[in-house]
Amino acid sequence: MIRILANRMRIWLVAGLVVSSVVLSGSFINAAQAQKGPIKVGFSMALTGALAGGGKQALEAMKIWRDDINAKGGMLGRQVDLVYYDDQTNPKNVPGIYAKLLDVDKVDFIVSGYGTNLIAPAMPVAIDREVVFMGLFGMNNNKKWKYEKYFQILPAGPDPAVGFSSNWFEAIKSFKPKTIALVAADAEFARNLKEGAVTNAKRMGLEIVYNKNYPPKTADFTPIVRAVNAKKPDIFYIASYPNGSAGIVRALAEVGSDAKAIGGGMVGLQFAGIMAGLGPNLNGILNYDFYVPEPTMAIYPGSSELIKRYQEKVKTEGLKTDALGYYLVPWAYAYVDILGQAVNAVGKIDHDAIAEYIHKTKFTTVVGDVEFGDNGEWTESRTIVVQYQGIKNNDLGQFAKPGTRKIMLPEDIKTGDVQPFNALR
Amino acid sequence: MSETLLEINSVTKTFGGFTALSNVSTEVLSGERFGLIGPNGSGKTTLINCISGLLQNDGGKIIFDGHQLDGMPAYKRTATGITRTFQIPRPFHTMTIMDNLKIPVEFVSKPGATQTEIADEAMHILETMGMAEKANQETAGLTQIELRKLELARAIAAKPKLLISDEAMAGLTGTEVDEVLEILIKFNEQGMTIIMIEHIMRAVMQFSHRVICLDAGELIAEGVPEEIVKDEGVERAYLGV
Amino acid sequence: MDFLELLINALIAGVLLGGFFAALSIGLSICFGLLDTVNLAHPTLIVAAAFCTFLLNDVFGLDPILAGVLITPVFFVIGLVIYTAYYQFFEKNSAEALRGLAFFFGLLFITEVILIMVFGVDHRLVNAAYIGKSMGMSLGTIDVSIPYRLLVAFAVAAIMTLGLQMFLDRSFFGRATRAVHQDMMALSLMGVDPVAIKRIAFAIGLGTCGLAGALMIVVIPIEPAVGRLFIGNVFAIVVLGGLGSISGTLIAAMILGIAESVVSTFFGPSWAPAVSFGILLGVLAFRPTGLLGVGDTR
Amino acid sequence: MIGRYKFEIGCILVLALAFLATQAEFNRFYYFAGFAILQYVMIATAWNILGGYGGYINFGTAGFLGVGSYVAIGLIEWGDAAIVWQVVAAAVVAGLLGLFIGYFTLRLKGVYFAIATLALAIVLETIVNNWDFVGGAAGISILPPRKPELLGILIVDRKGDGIFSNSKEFLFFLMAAMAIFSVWVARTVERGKLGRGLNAIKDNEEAAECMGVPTLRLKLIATTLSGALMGAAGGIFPSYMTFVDPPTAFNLEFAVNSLAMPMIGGTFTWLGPVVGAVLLGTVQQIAIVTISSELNLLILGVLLVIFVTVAPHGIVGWFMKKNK
Repeated sequence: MIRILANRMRIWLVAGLVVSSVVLSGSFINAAQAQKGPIKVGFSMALTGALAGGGKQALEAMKIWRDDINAKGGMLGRQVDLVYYDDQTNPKNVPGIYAKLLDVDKVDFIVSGYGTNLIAPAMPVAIDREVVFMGLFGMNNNKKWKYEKYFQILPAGPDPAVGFSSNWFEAIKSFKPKTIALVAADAEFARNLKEGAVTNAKRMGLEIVYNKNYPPKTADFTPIVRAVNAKKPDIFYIASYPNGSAGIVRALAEVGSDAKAIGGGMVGLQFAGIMAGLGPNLNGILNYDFYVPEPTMAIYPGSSELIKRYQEKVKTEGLKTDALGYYLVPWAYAYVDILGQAVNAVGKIDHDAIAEYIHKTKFTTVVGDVEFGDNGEWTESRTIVVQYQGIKNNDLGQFAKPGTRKIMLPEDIKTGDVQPFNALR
Repeated sequence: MSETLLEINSVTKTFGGFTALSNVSTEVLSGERFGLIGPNGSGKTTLINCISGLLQNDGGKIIFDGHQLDGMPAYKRTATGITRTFQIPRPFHTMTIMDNLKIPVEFVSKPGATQTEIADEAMHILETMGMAEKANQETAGLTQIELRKLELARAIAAKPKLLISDEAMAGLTGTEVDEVLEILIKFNEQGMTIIMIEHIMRAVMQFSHRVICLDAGELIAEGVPEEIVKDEGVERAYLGV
Repeated sequence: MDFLELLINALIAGVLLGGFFAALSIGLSICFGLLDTVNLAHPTLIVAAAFCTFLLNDVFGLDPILAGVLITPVFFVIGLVIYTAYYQFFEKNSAEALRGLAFFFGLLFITEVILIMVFGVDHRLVNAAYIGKSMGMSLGTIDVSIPYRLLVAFAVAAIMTLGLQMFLDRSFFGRATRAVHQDMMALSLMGVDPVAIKRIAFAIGLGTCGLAGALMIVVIPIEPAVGRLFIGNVFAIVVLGGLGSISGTLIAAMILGIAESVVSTFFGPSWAPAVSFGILLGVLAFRPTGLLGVGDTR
Repeated sequence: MIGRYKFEIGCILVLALAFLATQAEFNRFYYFAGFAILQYVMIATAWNILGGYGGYINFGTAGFLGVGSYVAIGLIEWGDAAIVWQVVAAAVVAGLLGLFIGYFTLRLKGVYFAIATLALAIVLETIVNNWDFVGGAAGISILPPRKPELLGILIVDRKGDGIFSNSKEFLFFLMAAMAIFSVWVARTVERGKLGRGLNAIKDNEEAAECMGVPTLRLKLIATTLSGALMGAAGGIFPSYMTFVDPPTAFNLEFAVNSLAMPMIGGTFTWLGPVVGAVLLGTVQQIAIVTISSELNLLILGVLLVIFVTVAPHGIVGWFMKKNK
């Protein structure tokens, strides 16, 4: 009895499969007739999940770029269209998305989503098709592949893990430190940062007195801060994700610390919601950044206008993304802008020629002048070291003005001198 | 009658600080109809759990048909020839009645038989229980008496030497009780030894060759039904005086 | 002396963290432990309450704990609705708990999406006088510092737990709830409607999400998906404590809190989950019903 | 004779169809999407052997998959083992893990077992997080071999000298073969003594034990088998992803889907998980590239709620009722 029914079911199942695949392919037919329409730039982006905060911000910046380039006549005289899918911050979805972009949507160019572990699964697809691949905030994604058409916008220099924190270690030299404690989140970006920091610390001859990782669901950070304090380090380097960054800053406020410099690779302290939430607790933290509203940032041409337009856009369109947009907006704009500039300069869709052009050209962008080395990373590190100071309350407005995040390094845009952590508390 | 089939030798079982069985010893003879009575919580179900292997006794020995049972898992005891029913029927509720019976046939009484042989055997038992026409019915819609009969049929399907019937008649009407008694007596006459736990005194007394009574984990009386009814200890245990 | 100071501080921090964990788990201890509803969405509903707290704090400047008290009735009502639906579709037809599991997974996703659409994906924090400060004490030569935010969380959690424990032990309703857990038949013979009892008990369990959410945003920054991180923890705590035992839940929460804090202090935080869940596995291997569990291993 | 092996012949036909599909050079997207769906067919089927037939809810699917993935990564890092060996080793290790957890938790029933498996997955993830040889929390990139060979036969070659012209097509075929194999295993279990014994355990373990079913042994076989198949599905994963970090390999999504798919399809027959995985997997794959927002998650949530409320015995059960 059951067997007969199962047989019937099987027929039904096969029929269902056929129907669904027909529907599936039918929905893609219109996508196949591309070629002469607009130029399509395709990418996956984290619009939900853990990295969605950054992903949504990046997407808005890219939309601004699209409007800009279209206003100027587009790419190769054709209008530019963005084709993107939500990868849900799950690397598993990425290979399929890029295959869809390239094979079904027939996009002309692909750029990466936000974050190292979402770039990594797209690399082999790009390499397989031999297309130019622009990366957004990837940490050393090209290390194993050595793919010559990969270019990455995170300004951490030719050896990213080390270059990311080299300026920070430069900034702490004035304290003449001898010992260092390091803590990192158990996640790829943070762990890479910490490894780079260990290299820099060793170069400076610092003694490592504490070196541990914490899991993402840590709820209370006071035990960690106490354990670090017990080792009495001069320097406390932290490579953390947003939850941990906020948790550690609070624990520092509660337990205190005698380390002279604290911070380094704390992701999330640049986000509007977290800055406003932590307020004065941030004072004294010495952290990395990429863009802050200090007057010297004028060497990034057009960046402050871009930020203003983004902030307007968030307000008028009622977007639920980061209200300030300092962290990602200029960089997400720049990585597609460089692609646009290169394509227009080469004058045709020829990935070999475009890659060659990007390699040999110095681009002027909203993040200043950019040059790429052989591995597709910046030829120099331009990570900014900032120190939080003079924060009085939890008002978001103060972070949009100069003064709360003074630039310590690089020298050419410096707006303040680094002070011991406790001097600013 | 004949030789000892089941020997229970100073069996003890404790749960934490509570002693459920203390030093219970008795014997069940081959082919006997053996009654087990006692008030609620006296340790009846614990004792048969220890015999059937769902619980392991802490002290003492249980010997069945030459096998020492202590430490043996329940399914192996079933293979040596003990099966039981449950006080609250536990049918395999996602299966048909037929499939319920096939389990003990396949796993115990006819291991290695073909599906057809197994089905035939199960059907045969259903027929003797008068349930053949319900073979392909799910267990969900069964009445109380049908559930009880299924419980018995499934135990009998394992072809046991010893069947332990745990309150197979609770909640049944007078005629239904007689129906179940008839079935049990029929299988006993075919050589099956039966231990019956029952609250319905009429049924135990009518059925048993010999009866034991437990109270608070101790064996307080043993004998033929007529003696047991008159026993003072039993009376006290039941009336609580 | 350093070691002793670290140890004492770690133990105190662990107890306080345990209080926070208890607040997250106590509602589940009722819904899951007493009523057998595998409410996987519990932590996510706590996050929803945390976002409500954020809103009340941000817009009206309400103290988070006060906000938590105010939204508790809302979650009580949500609990009534959820249980009514759950009963209608599952319990009434005595469906297996497995199907309920899928139902609550669905509920988890739906709640998360609503949060994303209403509040966005950014991290949120609240401010109150007791956040970011700590109470310093000296015990002889040992300095102890206790963060107020954890102290508040601990105090509220302790009140919640004791209150619920007393309510379940002393009131007729509480005893009826325990009876529902053990024997539905007996209860209906007494003329009490077991479904009504269960509905209200479930709603009480879910009502605790209100306060727990307030505590959550006091203790950690929140975002819509943060609830998923705590699914393992809260279920581990309820099971470790023994299903149906409120005090067991509290003890288990303390054990996990202390384990996490001590391991973080002395061995490095990245091993904390392995230790916490290792404890759970170990306890289950030797005591299949948890620490204070009674009777059957369902 | 043919009638008796109808199912096996069907399997071979489907496999041949999968092979033809790799030679037809469709849009490569379909191989990616197909791979993801087939992987879920395998995972759901493996889960159902223990969960559907035996009634033991494994909440730690991610643990078994993750172990499979990391065994494969370990082999790649250690000595560039061929993919087939990666899969076999992953299956063996995950199978042993299944045996271990089965033995370790043999006294646990229902929710206790589910929570124990969840705890196991978390412990395993923590260990991998702290184990730098396989990349630790930082994750690891895998470079697939340019021209993989097996027993001297060139498998993948871009110029067309191998059997497949692209490694994704090869992986798709391998995944199809594994998925079909696991469905065959599940069906064999279901129709054999093992399946009937497991069913009895699901309905009432004590009664089953008293009816002569060796419950412990059957449970151990089921946990081992189920774990091994999940491990194999994990073993192929690193080659498909080329980048694996612990959150990906131990993703909660696996636990959700492995439970939801059989339930939506129907847990009592091998067809249920297949139907559930194909349906839910396809919906998810389409949703990713069409709706592409938080509404994705909403659809999954709503689908779950609707299916478990409207079709309590799954789609297969629903259809069988209609036909009665």
